[in-house]
Amino acid sequence: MAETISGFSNVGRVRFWQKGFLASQSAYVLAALIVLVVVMAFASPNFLTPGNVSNIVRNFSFIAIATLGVTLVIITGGIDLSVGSTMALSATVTSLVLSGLAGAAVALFPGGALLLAILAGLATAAAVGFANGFAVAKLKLSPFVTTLGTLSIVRGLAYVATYGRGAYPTGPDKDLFLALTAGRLFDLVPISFVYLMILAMAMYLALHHTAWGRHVFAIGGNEAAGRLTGVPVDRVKIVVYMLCSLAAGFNGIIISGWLGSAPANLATAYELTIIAAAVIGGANLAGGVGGASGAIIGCVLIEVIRNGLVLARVDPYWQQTLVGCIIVAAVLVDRLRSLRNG
Amino acid sequence: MAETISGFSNVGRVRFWQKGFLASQSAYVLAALIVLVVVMAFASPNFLTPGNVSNIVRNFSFIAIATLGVTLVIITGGIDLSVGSTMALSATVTSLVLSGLAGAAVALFPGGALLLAILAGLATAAAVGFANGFAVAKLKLSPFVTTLGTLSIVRGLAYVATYGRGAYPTGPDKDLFLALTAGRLFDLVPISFVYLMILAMAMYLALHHTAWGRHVFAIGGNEAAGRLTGVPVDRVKIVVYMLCSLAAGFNGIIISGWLGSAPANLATAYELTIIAAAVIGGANLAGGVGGASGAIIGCVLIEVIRNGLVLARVDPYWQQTLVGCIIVAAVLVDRLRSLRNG
Amino acid sequence: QETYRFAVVPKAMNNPFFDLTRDGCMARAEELGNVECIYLGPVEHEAATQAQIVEDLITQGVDGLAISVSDTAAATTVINRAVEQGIAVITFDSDAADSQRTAYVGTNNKEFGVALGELLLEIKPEGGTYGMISGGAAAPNLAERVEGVREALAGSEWTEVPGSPTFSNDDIALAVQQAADLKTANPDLGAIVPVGGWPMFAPDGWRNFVDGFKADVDSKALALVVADTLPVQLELLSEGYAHGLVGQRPHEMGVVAMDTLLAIKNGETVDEIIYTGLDRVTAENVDEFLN
Amino acid sequence: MLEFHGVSKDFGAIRALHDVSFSVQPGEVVGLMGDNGAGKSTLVKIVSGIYQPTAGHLTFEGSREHIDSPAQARRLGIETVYQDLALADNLTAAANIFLGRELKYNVGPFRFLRHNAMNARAAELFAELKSETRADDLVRLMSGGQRQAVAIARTRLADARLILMDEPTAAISVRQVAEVLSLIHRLKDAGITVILISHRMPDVFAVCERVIVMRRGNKVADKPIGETSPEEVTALITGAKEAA
Amino acid sequence: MLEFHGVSKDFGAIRALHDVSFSVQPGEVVGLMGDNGAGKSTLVKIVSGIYQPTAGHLTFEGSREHIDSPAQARRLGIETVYQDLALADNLTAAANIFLGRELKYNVGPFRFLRHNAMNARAAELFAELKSETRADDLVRLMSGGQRQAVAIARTRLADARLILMDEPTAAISVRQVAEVLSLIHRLKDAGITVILISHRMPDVFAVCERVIVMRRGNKVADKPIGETSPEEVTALITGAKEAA
Ligand SMILES: Nc1ncnc2c1ncn2[C@@H]1O[C@H](COP(=O)(O)OP(=O)(O)OP(=O)(O)O)[C@@H](O)[C@H]1O
Ligand SMILES: Nc1ncnc2c1ncn2[C@@H]1O[C@H](COP(=O)(O)OP(=O)(O)OP(=O)(O)O)[C@@H](O)[C@H]1O
Ligand SMILES: [Mg+2]
Ligand SMILES: [Mg+2]
Repeated sequence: MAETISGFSNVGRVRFWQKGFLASQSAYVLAALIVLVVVMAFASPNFLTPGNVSNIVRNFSFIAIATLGVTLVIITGGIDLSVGSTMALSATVTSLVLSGLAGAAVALFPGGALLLAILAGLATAAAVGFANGFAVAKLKLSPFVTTLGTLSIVRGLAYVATYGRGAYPTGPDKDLFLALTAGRLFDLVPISFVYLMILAMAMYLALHHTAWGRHVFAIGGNEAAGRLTGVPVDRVKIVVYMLCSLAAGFNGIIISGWLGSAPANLATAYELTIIAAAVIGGANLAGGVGGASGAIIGCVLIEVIRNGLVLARVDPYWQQTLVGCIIVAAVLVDRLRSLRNG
Repeated sequence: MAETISGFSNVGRVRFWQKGFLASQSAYVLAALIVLVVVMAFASPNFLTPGNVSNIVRNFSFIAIATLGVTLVIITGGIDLSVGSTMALSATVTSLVLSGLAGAAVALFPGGALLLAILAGLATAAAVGFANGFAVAKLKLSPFVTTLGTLSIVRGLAYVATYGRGAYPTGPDKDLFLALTAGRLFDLVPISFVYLMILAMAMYLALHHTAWGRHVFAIGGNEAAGRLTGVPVDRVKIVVYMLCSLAAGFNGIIISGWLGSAPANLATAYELTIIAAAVIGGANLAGGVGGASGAIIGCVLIEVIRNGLVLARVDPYWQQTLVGCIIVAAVLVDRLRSLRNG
Repeated sequence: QETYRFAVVPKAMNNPFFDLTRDGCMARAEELGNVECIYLGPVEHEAATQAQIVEDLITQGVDGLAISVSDTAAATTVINRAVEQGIAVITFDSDAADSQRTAYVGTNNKEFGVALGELLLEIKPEGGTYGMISGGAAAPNLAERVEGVREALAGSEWTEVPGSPTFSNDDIALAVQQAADLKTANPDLGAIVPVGGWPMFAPDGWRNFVDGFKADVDSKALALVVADTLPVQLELLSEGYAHGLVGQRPHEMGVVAMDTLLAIKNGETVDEIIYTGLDRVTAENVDEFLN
Repeated sequence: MLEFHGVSKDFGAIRALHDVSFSVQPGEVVGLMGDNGAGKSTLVKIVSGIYQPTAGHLTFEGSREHIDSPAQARRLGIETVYQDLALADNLTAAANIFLGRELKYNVGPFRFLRHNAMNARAAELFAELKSETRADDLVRLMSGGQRQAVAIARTRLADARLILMDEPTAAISVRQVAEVLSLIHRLKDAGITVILISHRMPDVFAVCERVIVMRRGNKVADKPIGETSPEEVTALITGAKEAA
Repeated sequence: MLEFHGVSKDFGAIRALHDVSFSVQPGEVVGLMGDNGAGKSTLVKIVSGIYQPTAGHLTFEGSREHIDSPAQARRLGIETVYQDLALADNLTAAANIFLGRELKYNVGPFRFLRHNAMNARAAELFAELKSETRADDLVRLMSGGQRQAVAIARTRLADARLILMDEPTAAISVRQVAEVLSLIHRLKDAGITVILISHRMPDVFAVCERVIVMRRGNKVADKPIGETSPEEVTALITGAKEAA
């Protein structure tokens, strides 16, 4: 073996496809996604129109931000089923506060009411995340049951807060709110996509270039080892659950801005789609594996399937069946990787 | 230490509360359940009336059989999200076949059409389970994504089969069907409860007194070790997923018999409740832990909460919130165990 | 003659009620010949998914949309967007009055509720306590029905029990269980008024429940007044398992929706509000409806 | 009875085994030594069917075998004590020992476990190994040495023709080490072939007839024990001496 | 500097430690021996804050301490090499070594990892231990001995006053054993106290000044190395001799 490195005679050079992104599940799912896009483009002439592409981009940004958060939780070996409910509650609180401040004179500067409203929505989300994180990290409850409990609790609170009716944003800051959530940058790029990119970048940096990110991975790989070697396990976990809820809450606020409404049943049952997106993108529910790019690829894949089937005018009763098949097929592609890398 | 056993001077006698059922999560959740029943009995005088008790028994039997199946899957370290859909598809197939055979003369003996219909329903369930098991065991796909896929596929098929309408069991065997699903033994015990008890007993025996059960636990504890020591891992897993689907299918057929209808949206989103029941009853999603008695206790707890809140005439908007709180509280009780057993 | 593609977007495809609308719309499209009916909506009741599907349909370039609104404010946003694209938009079954939709085809839900209340008063004027069963807590049309029932019964001898309405989330098994729970929680309950047909969509579950109090039901000590008039329900009524039904006409909604959209496309003016009317069914007239 | 013919194994860029050939005679006890990461466990895992060689092949009892699963290896009569022990933590010691070969009795068409018989037999095996291990304790709660005793006890039940032991004495205490060595002697007397991997020079020299030394994936020596010395083997392991 | 006062630890019916008292002086190297399951690892875990004693207490540097978490133990300057190694399998060797004490640089308010510096330092540590372990390999893919090298390398970074080593040489090869023993000598010279658990009699006699022998949870001997012999210690471990 001529090409050895670092003085180990039994170690060759790593081929480019054996390392980094190209060796990850995300890369293989990305390949599957590209195939799917090509197929869809042939199946429906409307698929690659600018209007539709921008719809797709906006739609996946809606769940992708929450998926980033859930991916963090999954990397620590946990799960968060309460994201859908948190989206609804944050959106509700934001709308209620925005409407409530419409008459009041608290808004010291233009947009002040909006700022307060969004902060209130995010604070609610943070509180939910703290509760989840505290129960999982300190009380050592099972994340599945805990967050299933909060799923129910938080959804209930969204109903209670509006007496089942939901809320909708009103007031002088409403236009600003719509611009910040449903607007487009340079009249082209949906602003939610811009947020997504910024957050994904931040997540990438945090996971791979900070000690905190190391700790997140270490907890997922071997929580006991993390604890023994001085990783502040409980603190990291609580922060992770809070970030997850914040992402969900932020996502909920954006959706409600786009809808112009925060119905109490917003995002019902989204948790399974979001977790599926994370897992399709390479996060491993056993912990220790996952990343921002994978989360986004997973979301794009799911949205392309949904949108493509509608555009291809597949019988709606068959659509659900096909969505399931394609999801399984997408992860099946990842088996290729294991076969190749032995 | 006077009381040592088996020649080890550093081993005392195990206290009765430190072993077997009393040291398990199930026992502590059972204690929580009893407390809850007492509270509910005070909160509503109608709670312990024979009519209500028999309602509760029937209602939890509806999900408990599926929970037994899911518990098996969870013990192997897997998860099955497709149970709700499988319940619907099995029920639909049974109803369709029963109605389809109403005119035909295939029924060689009284009840023959019913037998065929139920077999068709169960065969459908078994096929779903086989698909899940094959994907998980042989293709090594993640159980979460696989069964999320089948959740969607199977539900889609239930819609396709009836064009969204659902099916109604009809035909000469309908009365027999009703008696076998919604009837009461000695006019008192709901027959679904009898099935549940028989199946739970069989599951207990299989898990704790057969080699197969050992293998199920071993796979959950350390799949690689099982494989290395000659456990037929793939076969056991496929059988487990098939049993889970069969249990769900059987459960679906019973529900549809009781309802007199097999709507295509039957049991939508039941999967989370069922998994929660299994986890509350002590099954561990990481694998290797769980049992029949726990599964039943979990189901009873969830049904008692639901029923109790309605009887206590709690504001329906708050009910959902309270259900979540009580679920979390119930698992919190289990922490007591860890504290006591060090 | 031009051909048109009209889409009917239900609140949820898993609700048998909308199957009838679909059948009506398909049948009418066939009769008309130059119209195609596309039936597509979210599988479960959820506002954002519905909005996304409407957007997809806009992209697909449909000529007309009939939407059963899942959330008023949310739908208003997308409806206005569709109208801007030059698509003819109407609502059916559930309305978004502030949007730029051209017309609403369907039931007046408030009236629907009032009709349920009035039917109960008719069947059992002496009053008592009653409990309602609703579907999703977020559905505005159901909330209107609940209000309607309360309005009709206000000032009468009827009082609502606490814990009413229960929300079944369109789960028919749960709806029957809730009927039983209501009766158990309030042993002297005088009436159960589901504002949708859910518990009776489980015919044997409902029979099973009623059989426990058959004497009370026969003597009208427990009155059963239920919304919707699907065939199963009519059968149950004729067997004595309910006292009165108030039904909407989902099939007609589908038919009228197609006609209205076609009229708009042809440049005709249409009424803004088109009520498809209500059917009141009791033991006396059930046979007409059964045929 | 076992022959390696030019076997190589690559893991991505890492060449864990490089063109390894050797043969083992029936009833022989062969020691396999080498530095950490030399490829010893990889070699064991190829024989026991966990890994497939990237190149080369092996023959077992004269016929060329494709051992593609641990189950297949067991069918051929190959039993392994793995370095990472391969125990199901949530089961008792007895359950682990009998995993895959449980004792049963028949009740009509059903076959139920003989719990007591298995516990008793397991306790016997531990007594034989002089190990302080209780048969009905969960493996999860056991000390490192007790776990290793469980893994070793497994091999006593097998009806094997070749036993591979990957560092069986790493975690166990002085007195059980002697028992394991005497166990190997007894296996040899019964005509069973044993391949012993160990970092403990005295152990290897006490029981083995031949020693194979690996270095960075290559076989660097294969000598009868009488013709070598601990010093030479150490030099071969560290690379101070290139080959012998 | 470390004193045990009548410490007992029960796990349900199992009495893993029974009324154990001893003290360790600063800069001393103490060997802890005993049969499998004797309670050695339990003792270590009490010092490093994983378990709380059921009875008794301990003092560290003269003051009575309640060590209720591993983090607390680290704050006191207690560093441990655990028998089960405590490594995060999904991280590289370098990441594991620096876990909880990563090297960083500042960019404005943010602190980013110095990947290269950590890899380089880790490679240095492995070279020092003469271990064939690559700093940027995932621990999951490593051989048993390489994993142990990672666990040992961790201690080199700590600024500890007491180092507990639970069978640090179990899986490593001959030449690294010598390195670990010389590492212990160097630690001692630097005034650091070491408690070494091992089943290898020669190692204990080579580096320890005193040996404590445990049997079934009891301390049965505590002797300067010069006043005892391997034979006596073996007899104490097996129970052939009751106490000394
Ligand atoms: N699954 C795997 N993927 C990648 N590399 C691996 C894998 N298994 C082992 N290796 C590498 O192969 C080499 C040989 O490992 P092996 O476990 O055979 O060593 P060993 O001789 O048993 O060492 P030890 O004495 O420490 O047990 C090591 O460098 C290891 O990192
Ligand atoms: N968490 C636990 N729960 C129950 N029993 C335990 C637990 N941890 C250890 N034990 C038991 O306590 C006893 C002492 O275990 P310990 O790990 O301290 O032994 P050890 O002296 O380190 O043995 P070895 O030399 O094999 O490592 C053993 O019988 C073991 O089974
Ligand atoms: Mg090895
Ligand atoms: Mg130990």
